[in-house]
Amino acid sequence: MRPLAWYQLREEIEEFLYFEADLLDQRRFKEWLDLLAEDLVYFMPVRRNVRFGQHAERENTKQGEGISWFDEDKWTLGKRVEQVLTGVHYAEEPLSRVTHMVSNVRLLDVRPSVEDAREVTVGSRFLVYQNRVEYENHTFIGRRTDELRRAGASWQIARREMILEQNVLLAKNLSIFF
Amino acid sequence: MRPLAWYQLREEIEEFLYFEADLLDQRRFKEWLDLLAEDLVYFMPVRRNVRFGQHAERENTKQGEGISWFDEDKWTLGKRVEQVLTGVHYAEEPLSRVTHMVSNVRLLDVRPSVEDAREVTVGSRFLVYQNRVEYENHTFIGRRTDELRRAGASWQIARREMILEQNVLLAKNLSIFF
Amino acid sequence: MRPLAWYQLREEIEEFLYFEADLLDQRRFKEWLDLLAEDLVYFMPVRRNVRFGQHAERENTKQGEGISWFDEDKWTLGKRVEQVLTGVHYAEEPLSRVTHMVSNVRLLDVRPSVEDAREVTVGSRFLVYQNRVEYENHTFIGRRTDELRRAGASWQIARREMILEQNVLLAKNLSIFF
Amino acid sequence: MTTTLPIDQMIDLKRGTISREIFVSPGYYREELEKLFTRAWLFVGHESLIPKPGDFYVSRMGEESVILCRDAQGAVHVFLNSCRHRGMKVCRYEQGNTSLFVCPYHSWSYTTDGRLQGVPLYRALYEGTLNRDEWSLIEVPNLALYKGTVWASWDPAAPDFLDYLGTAVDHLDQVLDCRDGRPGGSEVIGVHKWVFPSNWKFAAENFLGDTYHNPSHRSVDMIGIGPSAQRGQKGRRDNEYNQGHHVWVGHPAGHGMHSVLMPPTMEYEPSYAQYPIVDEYFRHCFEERKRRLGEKARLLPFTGNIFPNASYHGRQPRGICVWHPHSPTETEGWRFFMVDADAPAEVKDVLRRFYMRYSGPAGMTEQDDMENWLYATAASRGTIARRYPFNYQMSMGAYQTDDPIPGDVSLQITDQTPRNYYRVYASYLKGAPWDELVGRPSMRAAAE
Amino acid sequence: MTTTLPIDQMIDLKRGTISREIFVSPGYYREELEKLFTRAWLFVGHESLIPKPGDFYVSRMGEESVILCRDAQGAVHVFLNSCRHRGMKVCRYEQGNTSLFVCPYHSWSYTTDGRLQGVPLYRALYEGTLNRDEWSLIEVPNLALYKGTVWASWDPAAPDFLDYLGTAVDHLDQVLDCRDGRPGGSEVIGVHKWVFPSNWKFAAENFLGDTYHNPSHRSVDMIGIGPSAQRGQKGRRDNEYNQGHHVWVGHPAGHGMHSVLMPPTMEYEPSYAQYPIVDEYFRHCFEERKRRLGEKARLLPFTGNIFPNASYHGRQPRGICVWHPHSPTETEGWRFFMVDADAPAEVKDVLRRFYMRYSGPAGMTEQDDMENWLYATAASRGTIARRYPFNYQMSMGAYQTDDPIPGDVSLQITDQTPRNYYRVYASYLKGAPWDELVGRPSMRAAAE
Amino acid sequence: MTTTLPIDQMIDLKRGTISREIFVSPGYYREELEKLFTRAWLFVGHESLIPKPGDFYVSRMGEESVILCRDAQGAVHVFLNSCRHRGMKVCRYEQGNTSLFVCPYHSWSYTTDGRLQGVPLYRALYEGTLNRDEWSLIEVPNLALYKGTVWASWDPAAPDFLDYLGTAVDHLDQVLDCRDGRPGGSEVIGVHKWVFPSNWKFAAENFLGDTYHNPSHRSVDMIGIGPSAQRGQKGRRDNEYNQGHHVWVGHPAGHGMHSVLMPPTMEYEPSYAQYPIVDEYFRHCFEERKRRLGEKARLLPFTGNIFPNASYHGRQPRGICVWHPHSPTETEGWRFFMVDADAPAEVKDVLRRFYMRYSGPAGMTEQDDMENWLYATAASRGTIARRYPFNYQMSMGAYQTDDPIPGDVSLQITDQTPRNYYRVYASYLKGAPWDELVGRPSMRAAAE
Ligand code: FES
Ligand code: FES
Ligand code: FES
Ligand SMILES: [Fe+3]
Ligand SMILES: [Fe+3]
Ligand SMILES: [Fe+3]
Repeated sequence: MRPLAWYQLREEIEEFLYFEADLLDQRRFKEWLDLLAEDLVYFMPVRRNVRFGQHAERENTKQGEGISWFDEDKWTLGKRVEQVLTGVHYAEEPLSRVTHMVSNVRLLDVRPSVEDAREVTVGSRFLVYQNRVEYENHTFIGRRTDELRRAGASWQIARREMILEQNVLLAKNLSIFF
Repeated sequence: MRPLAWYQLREEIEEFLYFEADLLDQRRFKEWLDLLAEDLVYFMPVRRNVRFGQHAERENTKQGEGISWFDEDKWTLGKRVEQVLTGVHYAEEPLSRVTHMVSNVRLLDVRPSVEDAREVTVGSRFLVYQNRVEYENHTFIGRRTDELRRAGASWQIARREMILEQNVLLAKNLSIFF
Repeated sequence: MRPLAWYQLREEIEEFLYFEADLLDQRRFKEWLDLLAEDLVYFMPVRRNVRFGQHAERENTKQGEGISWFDEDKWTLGKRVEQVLTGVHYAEEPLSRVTHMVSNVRLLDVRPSVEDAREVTVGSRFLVYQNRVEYENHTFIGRRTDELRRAGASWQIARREMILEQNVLLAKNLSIFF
Repeated sequence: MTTTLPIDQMIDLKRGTISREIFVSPGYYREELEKLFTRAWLFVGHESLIPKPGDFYVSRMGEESVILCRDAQGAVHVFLNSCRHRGMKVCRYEQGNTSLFVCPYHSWSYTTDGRLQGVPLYRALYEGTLNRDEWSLIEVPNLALYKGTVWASWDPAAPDFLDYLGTAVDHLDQVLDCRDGRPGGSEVIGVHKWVFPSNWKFAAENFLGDTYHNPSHRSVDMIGIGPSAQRGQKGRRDNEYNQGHHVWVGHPAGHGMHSVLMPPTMEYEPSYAQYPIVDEYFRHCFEERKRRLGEKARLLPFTGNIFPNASYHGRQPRGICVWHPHSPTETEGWRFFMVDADAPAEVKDVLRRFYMRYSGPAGMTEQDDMENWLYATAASRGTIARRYPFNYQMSMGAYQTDDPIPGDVSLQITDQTPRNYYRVYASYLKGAPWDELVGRPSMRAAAE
Repeated sequence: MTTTLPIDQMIDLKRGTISREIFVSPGYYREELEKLFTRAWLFVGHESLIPKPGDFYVSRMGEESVILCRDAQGAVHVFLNSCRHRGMKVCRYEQGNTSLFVCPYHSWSYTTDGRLQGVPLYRALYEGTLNRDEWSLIEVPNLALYKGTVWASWDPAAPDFLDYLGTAVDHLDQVLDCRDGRPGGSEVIGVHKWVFPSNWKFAAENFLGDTYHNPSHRSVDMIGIGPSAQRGQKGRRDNEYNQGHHVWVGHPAGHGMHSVLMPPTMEYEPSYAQYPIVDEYFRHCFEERKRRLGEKARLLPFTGNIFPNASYHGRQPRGICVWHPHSPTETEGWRFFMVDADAPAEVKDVLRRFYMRYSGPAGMTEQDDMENWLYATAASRGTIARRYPFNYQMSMGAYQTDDPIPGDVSLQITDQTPRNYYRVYASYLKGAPWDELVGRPSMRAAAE
Repeated sequence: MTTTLPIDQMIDLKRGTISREIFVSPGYYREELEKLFTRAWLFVGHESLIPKPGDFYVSRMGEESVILCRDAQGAVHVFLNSCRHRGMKVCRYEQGNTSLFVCPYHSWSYTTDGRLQGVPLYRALYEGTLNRDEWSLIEVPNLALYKGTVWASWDPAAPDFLDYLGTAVDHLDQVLDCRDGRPGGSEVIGVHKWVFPSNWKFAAENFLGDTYHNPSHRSVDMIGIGPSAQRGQKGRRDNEYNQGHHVWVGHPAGHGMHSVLMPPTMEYEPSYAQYPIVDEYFRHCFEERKRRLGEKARLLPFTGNIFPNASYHGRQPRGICVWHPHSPTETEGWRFFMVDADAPAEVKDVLRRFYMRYSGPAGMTEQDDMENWLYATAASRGTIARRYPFNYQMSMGAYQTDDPIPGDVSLQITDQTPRNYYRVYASYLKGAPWDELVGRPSMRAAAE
């Protein structure tokens, strides 16, 4: 069994991720931006169907190279928020109805120590349900690995990697945040 | 980081919600009713597609006014349970197979204090999977806000608001509990 | 409220289940096998549509009798892993993309005591998302009851019962682990 | 499954059988879309949804989205919700107020009376070719406002709505008029929209007077969910009809309903037992209505269906439900819940709560209807099943015409209303002239 | 994709090619539903599923739900699972026991022998019009019980089931009879139902004797999953057939199978290495069977398909699988797992465990079949793909008729069984008379 | 919804209207698959995806999966991805390197040049019947490699790709050539694949020069997302075209594009404001290109569409997008993102980041396109909607032929490119000869 502090930290981190989900689902996008570190890396690779044994090397596109679904910085995400707020971003007008379910929240690494946790690597699963207008209905499911950084009483997201379990994207748009 | 008591309370509440889900999925409906306060409000609004900027005001129908999906009291829910138990409520005969997944359990408010928590406001996400007969297959996904009230060693649900992320309901019935 | 030790134990167990999910989704199948007790029972019943009142008796097939979806031991699961690793198990070649979401983790029983927990019965919910090649897309949702056994610093799965909420299986294969 | 034999071979009114084909075949479904929904008067909405100039409410006609809106001058219009340029849906909001419908695609904009106003770069790119007047939003040629309700038909040759309603109007009035007998005065307090895998006609028939399916509601009848249930009363509703004679009435144009004819001596039947104020209110309305309508007050509405797909509940609950076709085996239901606009708040509150537990996908009563419609549709799709017609032999011939009230009146539960409905249905699929569709007696004889 | 050219242009038995159209085209699919599944004998179930009077088991025939039930007198019936009134599915339970099938919609009720018994308010509403006898549940005109299995055909003119089976019966017997040679005696210990996106004929063909697809099971063959695998044996099963000659046999009515002809001198082949008791049991059965059947004992079953969609596994595993069509590209598989009813508990336990890891969507062997059927179907849908027929040229002409056993017998892996199958398939789509369908030799010559 | 009236009744080029039917009807969709996608030259991929012998990349043509591969000798091939035996998809990997395509079903294997090599048990089972040479993988009869891009046509009679491109080649070159004017030299740095519920032609038209839909991108224009946005510049991209004249050009074979003709005096327009090194690089390329191409350097590409479904973005962003039909109302988009293979790493990095935020389902600009295509398709499906054609009257007649550059050139935003596109489209659906399809002037007159 782990020390109590570990579990307290996990609870704290989990609550942070739930809080983040609330901001997104309540469309408090600007507040959400405040949770992102200035040097944020926001990455969702494209997945490929490869032969057995080649997965580690070739299944996912790599951050910093070529074309992924998202390989962005905070500025770009800020623009995405700005765009929604124009009220004429038609792909989100009327706004989508979105629920973020976050589960399997696991501390993968804590630095420098549990007692003095300044940076943590967190694994989680996401199910993002998007429903819009009348019949548009999409469920995006996958895995996240976040790098969180202590920021005063709260935390900031320094890196987010989202593994969406699809090859051909089975949706017309990725107009929401993960 | 929050005081340990907060996390313990959250764990206690979370366990209560999981327990509730077990009662429902195991079809122990009468025991489930015992978890509902006499003055229960059970509310699921109808969602509407509105222009940017009008959401706070007009997106959701309001509790206590007009027509929602559910705006009920304990008596009505008791009737719904009674109906299932007649064995001739055909919409649930044969009974649906249902799984309630509850996630993102967050304490939004604790009254009067964490040490002496008598009432808590809890946020969560739900995924309710309903499968019946051979091919009927529905997944209802959304957000819940519950008002829980300390009742001896356990808790009671005094208010439940369920935000289903749909406009036109993409299912033939809402014959199950959320 | 339960003793702190209970919650710590629950956190420990939950983390174990999340860890297991990571092994599966990262396709570390051999490491996953190490989590299974030698006398493992891995059981997924077939569900049937029966008249009201007959569910306890006749809804689910029984472990140890007749035909279920899975009623297996560790040897068979070992074979399933072996098969995937041949690289010519076409139903998993190319490999499926899989996410295991685990939620509603509840300690149902702890033996002999919370302080000295050697065996625990754990309830949970699963959503297993499988996406393969281009358009194959399946979401398996249901309930699990696991018997876990303390094994040194970690745990072993001694029994897993998976209740998939379907009658006619709405998928071509069950080629993944639950 | 796409055979479309002559419709007459599907509907045998002499024998009282109707083929399953018309409930499952894509072929007949297409015919319905092209020959029926493009001609018949369809329910579009209610004026209380668009009280002010510029107000709009997006509705449907058949499979298509339409905009119900009140223009700047206060006139009501119904437009196809599709841009004349390249078809984009010009309004994707459900309801609101606007001065222009601006298309998101290339920004053509239309005024609330449908005129194409804004065409970016018109002078440079279209002058001399594009005649703006020819490219207004597509508007229904026929629109009718009746006691708050809005109806439309795509057929320029359609008769006036009141001619179309014919003698069904007396029954519809009981739904639309105030409970105390004043004409009109209703308001819509909410709308339910949902999709279910069933042919749309199962739903329409249900309201046409299929009182025979009562046993399917045994579960609610056993436990009691009505406005007096907390005082121990069983059943789905109060016994307002106790003293009356039930009548099932079919009308020449295909409308059909189940109403109740109360005796001249009728007395108010205590209702809403657990809400004295509401009981008192309805007692007052009852007496007031008797005074105001006299003989006419004897007619109370139960359920009915205005051809083809506008169904109503008359009292407990009260509202109009439209069954929009999605496919031969899928339907989108829209229920508009109604109360008297000037009813006291407590009355409205008691009613809305009852409506919600009774009606629609979350309604304890109608959930069981949906279940039956689903599996009746599913079990009728098969090759063998389609060889065996449905049975409509109930109360064959057991009706008199225009006695005691207008229409073909049956004093017992009957399939006469659906038989009449499908007689007219067949005429639409045969592209019959309006004389026949609104059922001039001569025509009816011929068709029977 | 809805072209339906004459079926003869799709199937070229001389050249050994068959068009992809019949595996993907909605047009041919519809023809199958209307001309094939309405005539051929179809597997419905097993008597062990309905041992007692009033027992029922809901099964399927083609796309439709049917009720297999044993009436109060103990007679077995198969009914279409749809109410005669307005089509509702009268039984939505999978299995059970009842004295009446009460329709949830309007409560018409039917006895277990199909008679319409209860009609609410009959006297008041139907007397004189509704002839109850004409509105019984729709029953199959032809039903056959054979060694526990239940078969039915919708065609009143269909020949007796045994004539239909013809010389295929000797092979089917080896599946249905006890392992020790006693006739019949099997029981169903469980059923798997699942849907997969493939044309149903890929599945049927697989059992028709497509031994050639062995390499697709390389993964299980490499690791060994048979009853002796824990003793290090590789492959999918024990080597029961080691001493025999494999034969692939096609029958006039379209049935085809892969069986094994053991030498007169045949000896028991040790099996179930890790279960001495089971090994001993099967050794006993083997000897007993030899004694009892003598020469006939030489025939051992591998896999087969009774035309059109009832496939079997004969020994390891043992069961019957029906391929119910959902659409040209979707199929619902139902596998009935079988054992000798009186086998010892330990034997049954070892078998059921082997069956589960071998068969169906969770079976290590058949998962790879499903994968191939799916992508063979998908890759055959395209416009270009449909211009190139499949190849059925394997072992052209390499068979002799009625030697050494009845039927067209090939001593090597062959496409003769599918060629024969599609010859008959074409006759159904041409609406041929039964003489041709059950393949009187003359007829066959003609057709070839 | 499956009517297929003569295509000429759908397309009225004189009046400038086109029926909605061709955007929603299953009938016309089928015609497209059978008469258009089986003849026209289609974009298959890029050589940079398969640099080495044995490299393959699985692509699509129309609805079908094809394998683009480089054989052991280094020659490029395109094969239908379906086994000749029973149709199984022979390659289910997206990309890789192999010496053989081994079918998972029965293990037939094909070499990288398509020959059927391995047939298990050939001698025993097929010798004398199966002629291996006749059962190679189905290969496209026409393949063209042009500056790294790979194109194919299923019609043996198709003209050479360059004849097919005709005068569109000058524009395409600007996409495929190095930024500094050297011919070719591009590489694909990634591919996006996604499905969206819209008719494929909405997407093709968008690139054909539908500059008129600019207002739909107001949100990105307001906030600025271009390569200089962090320096406060608004809009979607840099102003490279400031000094030029925009031209919209239609070509005889149906290709159409929006390009820009820069003045002889053109100067480099500062770009990539926030990336000095990139700005410097492009300044260098600009000057170098001017030097190298001279007069020809004046043509800069904006967007275009090579008939029928290969669209491109020429500079910011730069890539080729193929619109694969799934159904009348569903399309699969594949975008190949391109850069100069020898561009500096920092340049490539800035470009890829811009591409990602601009393009595809995650692109801020194109999300709004997708939204419009979806609802334009949806709102055009209805019975009434299909009675009202789309408007293509913009800039009727406002173009000159082969002046100042080849093709029908319009100096203002125009529907002439789509009008021209649908003229050719109609010819395909009428099964016209290639002379007409590639638009010999005479033919065009006739068709207009
Ligand atoms: S589609 Fe509406 S303006 Fe072009
Ligand atoms: S449908 Fe069965 S009783 Fe009416
Ligand atoms: S389908 Fe490819 S080898 Fe048989
Ligand atoms: Fe009802
Ligand atoms: Fe197999
Ligand atoms: Fe655009």
